[in-house]
Amino acid sequence: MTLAPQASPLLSLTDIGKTYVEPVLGGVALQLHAGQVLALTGENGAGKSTLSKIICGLEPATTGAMLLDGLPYQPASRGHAEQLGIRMVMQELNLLPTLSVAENLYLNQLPHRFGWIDRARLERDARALMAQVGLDEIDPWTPVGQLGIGHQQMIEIARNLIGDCRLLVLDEPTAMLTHREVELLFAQIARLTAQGVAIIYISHRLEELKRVADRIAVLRDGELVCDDDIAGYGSADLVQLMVGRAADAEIDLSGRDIGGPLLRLRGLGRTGVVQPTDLEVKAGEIVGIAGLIGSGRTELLRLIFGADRADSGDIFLGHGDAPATIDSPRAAVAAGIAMITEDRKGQGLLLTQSIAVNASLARLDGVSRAGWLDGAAEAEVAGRYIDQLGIRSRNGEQKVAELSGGNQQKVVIGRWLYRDCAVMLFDEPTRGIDIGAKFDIYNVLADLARQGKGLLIVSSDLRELMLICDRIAVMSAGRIVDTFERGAWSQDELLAAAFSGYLSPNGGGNGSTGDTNDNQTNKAAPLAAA
Amino acid sequence: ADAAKPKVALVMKSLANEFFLTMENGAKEHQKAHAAQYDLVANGIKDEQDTAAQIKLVEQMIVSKVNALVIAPADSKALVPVLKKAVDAGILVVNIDNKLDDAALKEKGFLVPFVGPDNRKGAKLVGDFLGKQLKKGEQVGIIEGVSTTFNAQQRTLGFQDAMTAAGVKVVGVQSGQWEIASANTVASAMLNANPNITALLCGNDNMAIGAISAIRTAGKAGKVKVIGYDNIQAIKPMLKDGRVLATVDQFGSQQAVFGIESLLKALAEKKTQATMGGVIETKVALVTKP
Amino acid sequence: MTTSSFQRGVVGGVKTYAGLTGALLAMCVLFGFASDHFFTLSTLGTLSNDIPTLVVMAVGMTFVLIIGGIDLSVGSVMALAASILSMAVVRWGWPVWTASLLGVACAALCGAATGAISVGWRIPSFIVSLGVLEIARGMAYQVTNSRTEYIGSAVEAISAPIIFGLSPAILAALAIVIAGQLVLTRTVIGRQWIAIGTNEEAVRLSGIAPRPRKVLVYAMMGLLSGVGALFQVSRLEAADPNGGVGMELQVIAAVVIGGTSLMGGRGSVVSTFIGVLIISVLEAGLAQVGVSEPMKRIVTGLVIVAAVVLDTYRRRGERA
Amino acid sequence: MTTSSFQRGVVGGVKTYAGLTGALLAMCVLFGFASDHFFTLSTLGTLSNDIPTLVVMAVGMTFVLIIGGIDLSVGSVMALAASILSMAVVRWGWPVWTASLLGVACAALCGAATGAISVGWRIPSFIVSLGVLEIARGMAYQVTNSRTEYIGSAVEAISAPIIFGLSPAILAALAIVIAGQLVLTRTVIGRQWIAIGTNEEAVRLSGIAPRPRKVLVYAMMGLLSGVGALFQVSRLEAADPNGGVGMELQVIAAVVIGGTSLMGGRGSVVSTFIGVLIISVLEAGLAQVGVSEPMKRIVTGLVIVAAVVLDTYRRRGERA
Ligand SMILES: Nc1ncnc2c1ncn2[C@@H]1O[C@H](COP(=O)(O)OP(=O)(O)OP(=O)(O)O)[C@@H](O)[C@H]1O
Ligand SMILES: Nc1ncnc2c1ncn2[C@@H]1O[C@H](COP(=O)(O)OP(=O)(O)OP(=O)(O)O)[C@@H](O)[C@H]1O
Ligand SMILES: O[C@@H]1[C@H](O)[C@H](O)CO[C@H]1O
Ligand SMILES: [Mg+2]
Ligand SMILES: [Mg+2]
Repeated sequence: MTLAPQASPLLSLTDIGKTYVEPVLGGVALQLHAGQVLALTGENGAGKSTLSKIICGLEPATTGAMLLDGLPYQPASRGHAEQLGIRMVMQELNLLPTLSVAENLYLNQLPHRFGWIDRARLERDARALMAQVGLDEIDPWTPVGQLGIGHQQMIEIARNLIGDCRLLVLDEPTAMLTHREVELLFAQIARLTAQGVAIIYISHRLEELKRVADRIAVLRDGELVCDDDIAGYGSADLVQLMVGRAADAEIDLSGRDIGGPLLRLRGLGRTGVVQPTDLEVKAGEIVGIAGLIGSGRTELLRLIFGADRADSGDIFLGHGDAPATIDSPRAAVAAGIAMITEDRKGQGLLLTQSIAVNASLARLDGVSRAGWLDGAAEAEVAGRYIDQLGIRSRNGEQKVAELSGGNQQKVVIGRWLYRDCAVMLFDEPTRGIDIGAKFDIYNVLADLARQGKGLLIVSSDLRELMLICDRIAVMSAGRIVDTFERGAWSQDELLAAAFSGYLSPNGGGNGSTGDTNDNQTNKAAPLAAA
Repeated sequence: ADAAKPKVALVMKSLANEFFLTMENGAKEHQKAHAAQYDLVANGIKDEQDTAAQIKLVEQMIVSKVNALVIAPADSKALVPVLKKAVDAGILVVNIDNKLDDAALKEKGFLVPFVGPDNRKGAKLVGDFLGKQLKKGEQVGIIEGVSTTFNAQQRTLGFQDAMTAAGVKVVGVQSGQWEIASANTVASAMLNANPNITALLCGNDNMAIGAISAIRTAGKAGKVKVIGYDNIQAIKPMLKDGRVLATVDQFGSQQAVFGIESLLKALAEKKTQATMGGVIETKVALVTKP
Repeated sequence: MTTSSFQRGVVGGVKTYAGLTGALLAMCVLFGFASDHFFTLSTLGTLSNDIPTLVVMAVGMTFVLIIGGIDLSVGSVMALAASILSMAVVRWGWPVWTASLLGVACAALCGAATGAISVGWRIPSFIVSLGVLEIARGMAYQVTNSRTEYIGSAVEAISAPIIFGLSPAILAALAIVIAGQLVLTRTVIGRQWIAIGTNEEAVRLSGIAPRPRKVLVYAMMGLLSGVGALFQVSRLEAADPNGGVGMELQVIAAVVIGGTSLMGGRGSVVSTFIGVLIISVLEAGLAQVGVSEPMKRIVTGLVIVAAVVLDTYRRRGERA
Repeated sequence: MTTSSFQRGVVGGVKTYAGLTGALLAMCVLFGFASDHFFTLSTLGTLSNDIPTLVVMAVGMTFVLIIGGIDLSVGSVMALAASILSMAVVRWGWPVWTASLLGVACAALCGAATGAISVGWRIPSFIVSLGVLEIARGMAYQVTNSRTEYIGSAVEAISAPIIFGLSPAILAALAIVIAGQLVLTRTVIGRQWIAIGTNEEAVRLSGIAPRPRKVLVYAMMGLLSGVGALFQVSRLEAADPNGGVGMELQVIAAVVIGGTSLMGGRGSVVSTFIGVLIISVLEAGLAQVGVSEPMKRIVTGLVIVAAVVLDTYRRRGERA
């Protein structure tokens, strides 16, 4: 794409700063032209989301000024910004689970005649929009809460593609998306820029940035350290800019003894969601699960963890021949199984509580004596994981709601590192985590394996799985369709397997019919055959 | 305030009930007319049943160092201990409207004079008047006040006495909670369940109003007679057009005044609680015309 | 496609109401056995005369609960509106219809005040409406001088049967139920209310201002309490400043029995109506059977819990 | 680290309570001017004799609200416990202490039942406890045959001053406040309750079973209602089956005035205690001044709202 430097900028920022308790953003100056894609990256907590929120009217800036089309721009609310054509896909989901997909998409502009909702038009518009982003197989009247979180992310994106848009901010839109959706999103971005829409694209997947963006901006500790043409920047350069030093991009997977089996699944399944599945995780092993959105990866982990009831099959722990009864998360944890959920906001964190409270939640007896909490021990635990995982925060007393998305994710991981279980199930463990910290976490995972734990990792980022796993099982339409050993896989083969369930005539049990699940609210309800 | 002037406290039940309001007004007028002789603090609770709140009121009066106390107790027994405290604090106490329980007074070892009407007698009075207009074997229903109160119980007994005497059958006693709307619901149901009912005997006038509208809804206007108790303002038009046959006036405004006067007298004569004397029965009167 | 999803809606509807209607029918059958006179036209007439006030107030409460609020002041506000109305008629000699307008307007104002204070200062509506409960009750006493005010036949017409034994009051109440259900399910503002109750922050973030929309709901609640007062006054031909004491719990119970969530975001006006019927039939039936006061209370409690348990099973079944 | 965070805690504490304490003091000063006898030891003594029941029940309710529940049955359960206790003493001639145990145990059972039904069937605690409200009240009538049961001086001792004019009841109530605050802030179970109120699903997925822990809170609420009943009986020297009607709202008001969130996850027992004081001082002061009933209601309503508004401002200020 060619730039038009002589044209006046669409949006220009001067000296934008923001202070909460401490300054988090300072002296940011930026210019953005119509039709341009600006990639914005930086470490967790560098201030990317804060900057986006200021631009989109969600937070007022403490200092500085903005110009839109050369005129002073001071959005009072998100509604105000949207009227001026400035929109944003936020990092966290903000959907209404009980409302339908169509209603969520058009929430702030429901088509109506004299206040009466025009349902036919709503459905028509929703279908058209959903087709654009590859959600055509979903019924627009499905309550959003019944969809997997990946689909929800796509809906969150789609609702911001509606209407007049001049500047679109995408805050980590792909953290939960698999290959297929990412491609669809990129197609939409191309369509928009062709129409002259400017885009700010925030992501920690550096390889994506180069594909979509014209320019690159890097924030470090709230300051802009780079604002340049993206050509000529490699991943290593970006990392260097982000952290101020060359980060180590090495993972040391050595020194592990693969031991006996820790976890074995025999025909574990749940009608309509996960077909009977066999799987084994040995001590010291890192097993990945790949698959498309809605392929049942999350649901499989939930079955193992007892968060949902399986209606077929058994789980064996260790060498035992007797199946373990895991009918609740409590039983799972007691049996030495941990699960890091993909939905940190809904199912992981106590947002209004401190880091210390969140970190110790799964193992309160470690920070208490005879039922009495030991404040010092709690503080020590919080401090330990703040250091180990690099959680950017004032101290362990800071509320989790005040942390950046990536740092919140680290808190959830910290909780389970502290719980110290033999088998650990990770669902999208590096969701929203910056590239530097990702490698830290990979090394933590390797460490865990070295200690003889068995890890089962679901990720939508294939490269990540290929980097750290010994074995990758690929799920498609609720079934493990293939398993690849390290060295015997290629990205293309993995992708082909992920799609396979949806292509074969008798393959799919779910995903296409909009099965009524109820991921958020109805964990224990038994499911009849779909 | 004049140090020599005694302070009299009047503690009543629900001031949202016209009956007690009349009582309060009577007392206030009396005080105005005798402003040189005493000061008055009047208090009531929010509903008829909040015994605990009434006890707190008495305690506050003890704290406020009143010289004498007139009480219409929300509960005949539960108020006794706190009244004993008042007496021990040197306050003279007189009981009106609802009589304190003799056994409880005896257990606590003190006396409280009662100034008030005999509710059973009043109910019998109006019941007899109705009885004369009913034939033997006819069916009637009783709508009772809050069932746990002494005067509600007494009035029901009085009604029953009168009906037995008239040879009339009481087919149901249900509580209308002293209120229009509850009485309305209960009366409607009674009329549906016992289509032969020819009269409803209500423990107070509010409930009579509720009963009358139930009768109208049931399409029985004019066919079912109603009696009430209290002679409140709102009942007058109904007495006039005959929808209410009769009610009882228990002279609420006078009850408090009698209580106050007997206290002033005792204070003047420097009597003690023990030497104050027993029951002074106040009158009840049948009212058949507004 | 629209048809099919519409059909789904209808079938869903029947299913939705099956649990509650079942409970209601079961109760009727029981009372039918226990009392000879239960299945009579006059029981029906009495019932239809009894419920309009509760119905309209429960409709209002459904919306309040849906947006995640609560309004404890409704009983007092009703009493206040009734008091003002009757004062205007009796003391100032106003015609009934202007007096009614005044009463309803005052009630709407009370509701709006509850809403504005709670929304404006972000104070739980529970506590604000508890305050308004006290204030409105005090004002009702003040206005009537704590006396029951007799109005007489001037207002009678609203509760007098006009067609098939039904009064204008019950017909109006039914119309309000239908209108309420349509507003809730078919209009933009209805959707927005549900959305606000589900996740207010998300609504705000999508550029819709939740606060005026919330205040509107409380104002509507007040208005409907005023309408309820009008029905009540016309039924009793009198205004009792003590009327409606404790009514808030009865109203909320009806709504919650109808399946509306106290946590907001979910509810149905039609179910609320069934909830009102359950409560009213129970009350009428128990009084007809003439059980003792203690037993009345015990049975009422058991039925409330049982109805909701039954409904829960129905919902579980549906999901499976 | 511990010291500093403890100091932070203390300073935070003073700040936390500043808004409410301010409201309380302001009220005291006003009443001091309006009544000659307000600032006397006997006012204090009377107050301390008045509040134990409300205090212990409000402590229980604080926990119920923190886990995101509500219990409307507390007033009835208290009446039931009081009735049973007095029956045991008067009719069956039991010694006071075993009778008390029986009463408290029955109350705890009622609470546990509310909890078990609501948690087990996932029915809103609002509706379950409303049912239990009716049932317990009916049972209280049944047990006492709807008559107030006079016990006499056998139970008096619990409310008689023993030291500095304070009775065992108020001392016990204060001990329960302190214990409650410690349990809430310093123990594992307290932490888990707060967590459950904040995000129950997150707690479940952390391997902690929320449901038994929730039932425990309701059982505790019942138990404390039983203790409240004991205090009440000893003060009245009688058990009134009508006692505690409408008390649920008073208890919840005290807790919410104290800043505990109705949405769960946030609360403080000490603040609840201040909330109780605000309500009780208001009641006592108004009685001493002897204002008219309508004005009493209006003032009470205004103070409830004002106290919470004030507290909100304080909290805003703290944030900014
Ligand atoms: N409400 C708040 N109060 C206090 N601090 C806050 C608040 N919101 C954000 N912060 C702080 O501001 C800093 C910047 O956060 P921001 O969310 O902008 O980071 P980010 O660059 O988007 O990070 P990530 O990649 O993890 O999403 C963080 O240190 C965060 O803790
Ligand atoms: N309880 C349930 N009942 C019915 N269907 C369900 C249930 N839970 C999940 N599903 C459906 O099963 C499919 C698998 O969902 P799951 O969340 O496991 O997928 P995933 O591969 O992890 O994808 P995502 O990225 O969306 O999390 C989805 O179509 C989802 O809608
Ligand atoms: O005597 C009075 C009245 O009759 C009233 O209606 C209710 O309370 C009683 O105590
Ligand atoms: Mg961010
Ligand atoms: Mg998933």
